[in-house]
Amino acid sequence: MLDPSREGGPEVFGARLVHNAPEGRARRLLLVVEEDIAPVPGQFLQLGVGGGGETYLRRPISIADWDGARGLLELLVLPVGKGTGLLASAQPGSIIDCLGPLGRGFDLDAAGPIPVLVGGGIGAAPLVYLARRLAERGCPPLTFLGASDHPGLAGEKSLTALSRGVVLATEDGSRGATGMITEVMLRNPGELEGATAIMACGPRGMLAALKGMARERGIPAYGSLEEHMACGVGACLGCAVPMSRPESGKSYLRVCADGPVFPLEEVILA
Amino acid sequence: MLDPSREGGPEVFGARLVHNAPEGRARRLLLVVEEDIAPVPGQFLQLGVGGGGETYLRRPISIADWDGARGLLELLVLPVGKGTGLLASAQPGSIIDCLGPLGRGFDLDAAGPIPVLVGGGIGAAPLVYLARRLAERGCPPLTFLGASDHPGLAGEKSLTALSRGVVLATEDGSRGATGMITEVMLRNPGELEGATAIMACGPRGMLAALKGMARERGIPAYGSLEEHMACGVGACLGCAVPMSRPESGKSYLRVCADGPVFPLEEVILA
Amino acid sequence: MNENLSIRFGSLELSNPLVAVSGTFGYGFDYEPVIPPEIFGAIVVKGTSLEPWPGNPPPRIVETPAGMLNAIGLENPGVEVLVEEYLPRLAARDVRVIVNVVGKTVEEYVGVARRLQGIEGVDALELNVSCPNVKAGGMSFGTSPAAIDNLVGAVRAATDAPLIVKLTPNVTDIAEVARAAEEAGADAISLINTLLGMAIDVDAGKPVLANVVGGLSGPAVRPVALRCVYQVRAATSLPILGLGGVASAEDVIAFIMAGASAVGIGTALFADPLAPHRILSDLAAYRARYDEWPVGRAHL
Amino acid sequence: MNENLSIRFGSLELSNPLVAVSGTFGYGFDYEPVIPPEIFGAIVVKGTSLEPWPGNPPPRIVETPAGMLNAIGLENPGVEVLVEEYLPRLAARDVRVIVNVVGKTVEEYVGVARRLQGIEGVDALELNVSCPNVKAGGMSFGTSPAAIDNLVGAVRAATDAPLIVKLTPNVTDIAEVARAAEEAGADAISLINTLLGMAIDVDAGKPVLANVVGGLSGPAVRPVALRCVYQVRAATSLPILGLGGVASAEDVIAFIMAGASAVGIGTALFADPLAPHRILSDLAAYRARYDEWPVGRAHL
Ligand SMILES: Cc1cc2nc3c(=O)[nH]c(=O)nc-3n(C[C@H](O)[C@H](O)[C@H](O)COP(=O)(O)OP(=O)(O)OC[C@H]3O[C@@H](n4cnc5c(N)ncnc54)[C@H](O)[C@@H]3O)c2cc1C
Ligand SMILES: Cc1cc2nc3c(=O)[nH]c(=O)nc-3n(C[C@H](O)[C@H](O)[C@H](O)COP(=O)(O)OP(=O)(O)OC[C@H]3O[C@@H](n4cnc5c(N)ncnc54)[C@H](O)[C@@H]3O)c2cc1C
Ligand SMILES: Cc1cc2nc3c(=O)[nH]c(=O)nc-3n(C[C@H](O)[C@H](O)[C@H](O)COP(=O)(O)O)c2cc1C
Ligand SMILES: Cc1cc2nc3c(=O)[nH]c(=O)nc-3n(C[C@H](O)[C@H](O)[C@H](O)COP(=O)(O)O)c2cc1C
Ligand code: FES
Ligand code: FES
Repeated sequence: MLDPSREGGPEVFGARLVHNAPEGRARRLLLVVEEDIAPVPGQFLQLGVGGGGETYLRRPISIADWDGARGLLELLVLPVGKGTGLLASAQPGSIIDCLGPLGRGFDLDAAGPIPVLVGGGIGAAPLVYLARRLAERGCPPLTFLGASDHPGLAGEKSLTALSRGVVLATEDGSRGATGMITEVMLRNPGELEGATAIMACGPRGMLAALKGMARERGIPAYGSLEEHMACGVGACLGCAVPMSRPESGKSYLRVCADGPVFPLEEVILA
Repeated sequence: MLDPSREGGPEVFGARLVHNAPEGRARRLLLVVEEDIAPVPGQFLQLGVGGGGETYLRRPISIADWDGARGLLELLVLPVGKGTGLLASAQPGSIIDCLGPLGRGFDLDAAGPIPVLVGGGIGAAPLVYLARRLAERGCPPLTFLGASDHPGLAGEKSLTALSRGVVLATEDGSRGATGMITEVMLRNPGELEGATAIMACGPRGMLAALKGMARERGIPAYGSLEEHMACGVGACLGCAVPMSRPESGKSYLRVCADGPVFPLEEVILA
Repeated sequence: MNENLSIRFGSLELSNPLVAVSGTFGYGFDYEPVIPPEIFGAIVVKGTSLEPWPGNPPPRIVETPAGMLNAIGLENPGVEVLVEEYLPRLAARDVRVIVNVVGKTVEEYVGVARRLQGIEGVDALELNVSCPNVKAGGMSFGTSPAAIDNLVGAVRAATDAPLIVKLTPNVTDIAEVARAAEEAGADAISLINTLLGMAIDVDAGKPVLANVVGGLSGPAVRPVALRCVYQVRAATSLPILGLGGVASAEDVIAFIMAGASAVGIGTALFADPLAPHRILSDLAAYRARYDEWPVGRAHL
Repeated sequence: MNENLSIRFGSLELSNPLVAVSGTFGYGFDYEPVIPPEIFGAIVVKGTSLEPWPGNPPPRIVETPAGMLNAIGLENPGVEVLVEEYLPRLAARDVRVIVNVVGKTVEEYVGVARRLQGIEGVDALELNVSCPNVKAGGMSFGTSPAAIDNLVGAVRAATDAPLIVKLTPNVTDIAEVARAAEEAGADAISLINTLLGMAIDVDAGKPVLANVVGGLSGPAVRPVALRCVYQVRAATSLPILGLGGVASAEDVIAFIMAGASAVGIGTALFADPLAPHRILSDLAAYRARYDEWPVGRAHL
């Protein structure tokens, strides 16, 4: 199995914002990158958001899409606080301070011929690039996208273009089926027929439900986790997630360096 | 004697930057103010410079000029550090967060018919508005302006227009007479003939020399002082200057509220 | 003023939890008309000694990341001027007044408390125990439980006013000091005073402050202040005036949840004189979330 | 590497004064290629205990104004893994390595020191005395001069390596603790460790950190760190590794002027991984101003 992280390690680079448009409640940012960062789907960047003392640490943001030929980076950013607020309101022309690509992404080899992608809310971000790479390999995914409401859905358009099929759900029914995306999946078990792997990003509750579904079907499930981060590179041990099977005094994995994508069986999602 | 501070006290207001151009090493900023702030010459503003935690406190900046009819405020800002650097690079259109006008300015009634203004470097800033108000009263000043070199001179053009005469000096001789402005004044004692008051702003050493000159001639001398400030309104006692004649346990005056303009005889300038 | 923001701080009913802290709001009038003193639940006036204190030579302040250092040296005109000049002006206004009391000996603290005994408009005394204890060789009163016990006991006997003891965070065990204050008869605890710090002017090759060291305040110290409030809440049953780096309504709620029933604001006034207005309007929205102020909720 | 930046830190000659501090730079490799360990005068590896420690449950970190809180809980794989896995990799690199040592009893500290005795590539030990002293009921070793004396004496007897004692600022009198370390045989003092703080999630109504309290670091604490270095420099004659909030070459010079002969950087690496590069290039310009490093100049 290939190590799903980038060879050569991360770099620090400035990316020039060229486009900033709404995508539901989130913002879709397009940036021009001079360096050939060659990310793996699921990897992320640590962005310096300025703001001086009030946003001292960097913010982890997934690589939503990457066009290596044109050096175009896409991010989907949901403004939930000071840092993402600053990012979401950045003006085209400004330079975004990036560290990355970081972490271990999705293992494309483990996806199999019929991969199923599941995104919850802004969690859809890394799935766009993942779907693109899977499609390039001739295995376009079946994609399930959920959110609380229509403006909470992200990446719908790109994922529709890149997937063999897309199922949408919102909790308030304002778009697609009504309910949580995992409920909708359970209501239509036939949809998962033949699936070779589940690859997901979204709230912990969603990932926990998928872990159960995958276990029942005996297929592997991978999820991208979130945790507060300081370094983003594995040095500070700040982003711990408990291991399902602790070994010789080691009880935690690092979301930034051992993940953010984990086989869900290896982590406790409580 | 009128209290040379504004009736009604300071306000918090946003001023819209409309023009930012070099003036030697300094920047000349023009701002549009909606409020009728009606400042007294020598008063200053406490400007919030953003920059988050790295420039937490406001920065004291003199009101260089004020056009009440058009609501136009002029500032002369020398970028010496983080805060003035941010101000000096502010883009037209941005809103500057102002608290003011603050402090006790120059007492116009004490200027007499032949006031002499002396400015050292960026210290010329408050003299522009002072000269304007004196000229309006029919007593245009005789103005002495000094700096280390030509790019260090500020306000020369405005002061030339508003004064009955201007004497320039630079330490390196790149503009006007060669030497410190107070040396030039001492070399030409006739120039001060008939002067009714000295009103000055600049380095402490310059003010100390002027204090001596004024004492010899028996005329009053007023100087605007600088000190690190937190509140700018008199509440924190951070901006102390030692009194020449301490009284009953009181040894310091507050630059922000008792000044920034003081009769030089009242303060120790060491 | 929104009635719904009222809160009980020991024996005092405050119109809202926000308090202007000592040394940052003068005697209440300097920020007018931008900040009228009435908008606060209470104001604490500058540290007041028996005789006038001149304070330290300048520079007295320096900016630091998300905060500042001050070494004012407790400049104040003495209790007599406070009583003659400032308290009457404050008595004419609708605002609760707490007097911050300083001294270099127990006798000086007691002298100030005596002079203020029965004076109209003094709602409480706040003992600032961060002053150097000259009799004990300069360590501050606030660093030793025994010195606290001695000082608070003596002042307690000299006044009927509610007695708040303001603790310094520059100690190994703040809970122990708070317990000593409680046992000696304090009615409330206020914390934190500033953290001891310094800054160096690298061009001059010497400390920036004439006094060499100074007190750190502002948002930078907020995590330390919250921790102190949390620890003292767990160690005593006294009401707490929590402060240190407060700059938003969210911060006020955080201090309340840590255990404060009144919350001070100081350095943030310098950065943003409109902060109190913003905080009070934001607080109303928070208040509506709870049946009662969530004092100490973070301990559950 | 600029030869002119070299400095003597006790018995160690460092290629430059900048040191990556414990817990922020892993075992030296995580930031590659952005920060190769060689650029530092020395690196201090993560706190190492006799047996593996699991660390605390998440959340372990939270951002604060100009800084952060951490409650990692000293997660580490134990000294055996350090010796087998990390030290050999580091020995292959041209970098000075200091091992930060932790323990809950004196015996545990001694055990780590013994295991490292004579191991190639260990240039010094740094005793982290902020760990809870389980035998003394949980207060940290670093808060009592007697406990320091006892601990340092025991470790001193177990190792030939230069012994640095890293002090906590959460004490009433840091000079007293530093003197105790000096008398017990320490070769150098390192300070500061983090300030005890906390943050509250007001929406959840509970502390953000699973561990409730955490250690404050970053620029916010710099004034406190400088003050501690200044005080300890005046109180002992030991060389000092100064740290806490360092983010620029100017900060490095400030710590040197306060009395440090090596200067650590930690949290600022997270905010700006290029900080070490910038600092080292700016430092060269500062260095040219002086005949020798201006260690302690601010005391003149
Ligand atoms: C690997 C990874 C990838 C991510 N990808 C995306 C993405 O593509 N788009 C997107 O909009 N968001 C993404 N997030 C979440 C995003 O990092 C947080 O929403 C953001 O850090 C919040 O910062 P703030 O300043 O806006 O909020 P605040 O609440 O003000 O942040 C305060 C502190 O908490 C941290 N924090 C708060 N929420 C989170 C969180 N969910 N995860 C990690 N740290 C948090 C912040 O980083 C900061 O240190 C990702 C998170 C991780 C860990
Ligand atoms: C009443 C008054 C009027 C002034 N008018 C002008 C003016 O019209 N134009 C102009 O360019 N400058 C003026 N100054 C000086 C200006 O305030 C300082 O240059 C500025 O504060 C420096 O901030 P900084 O962030 O750029 O520098 P830094 O050195 O990074 O500032 C660090 C801290 O020191 C303080 N500080 C540094 N230098 C001074 C100083 N000279 N006076 C007061 N505080 C200082 C800053 O306010 C800040 O708190 C005036 C000062 C005073 C007191
Ligand atoms: C300029 C200044 C002066 C102060 N003077 C006093 C004082 O006289 N008495 C006192 O108890 N505390 C004094 N303090 C400490 C504050 O009351 C408060 O404890 C500290 O600043 C922390 O709160 P903050 O971060 O909100 O400012 C002073 C603080 C500052 C900044
Ligand atoms: C995430 C993190 C982990 C740390 N781990 C340790 C440790 O294992 N041992 C130790 O002595 N100090 C540890 N520290 C404290 C730092 O070494 C340093 O003393 C402190 O962070 C102040 O420096 P800074 O402001 O430059 O980060 C840690 C700090 C952080 C932020
Ligand atoms: S954020 Fe530092 S180890 Fe993950
Ligand atoms: S700056 Fe606060 S009193 Fe002058």
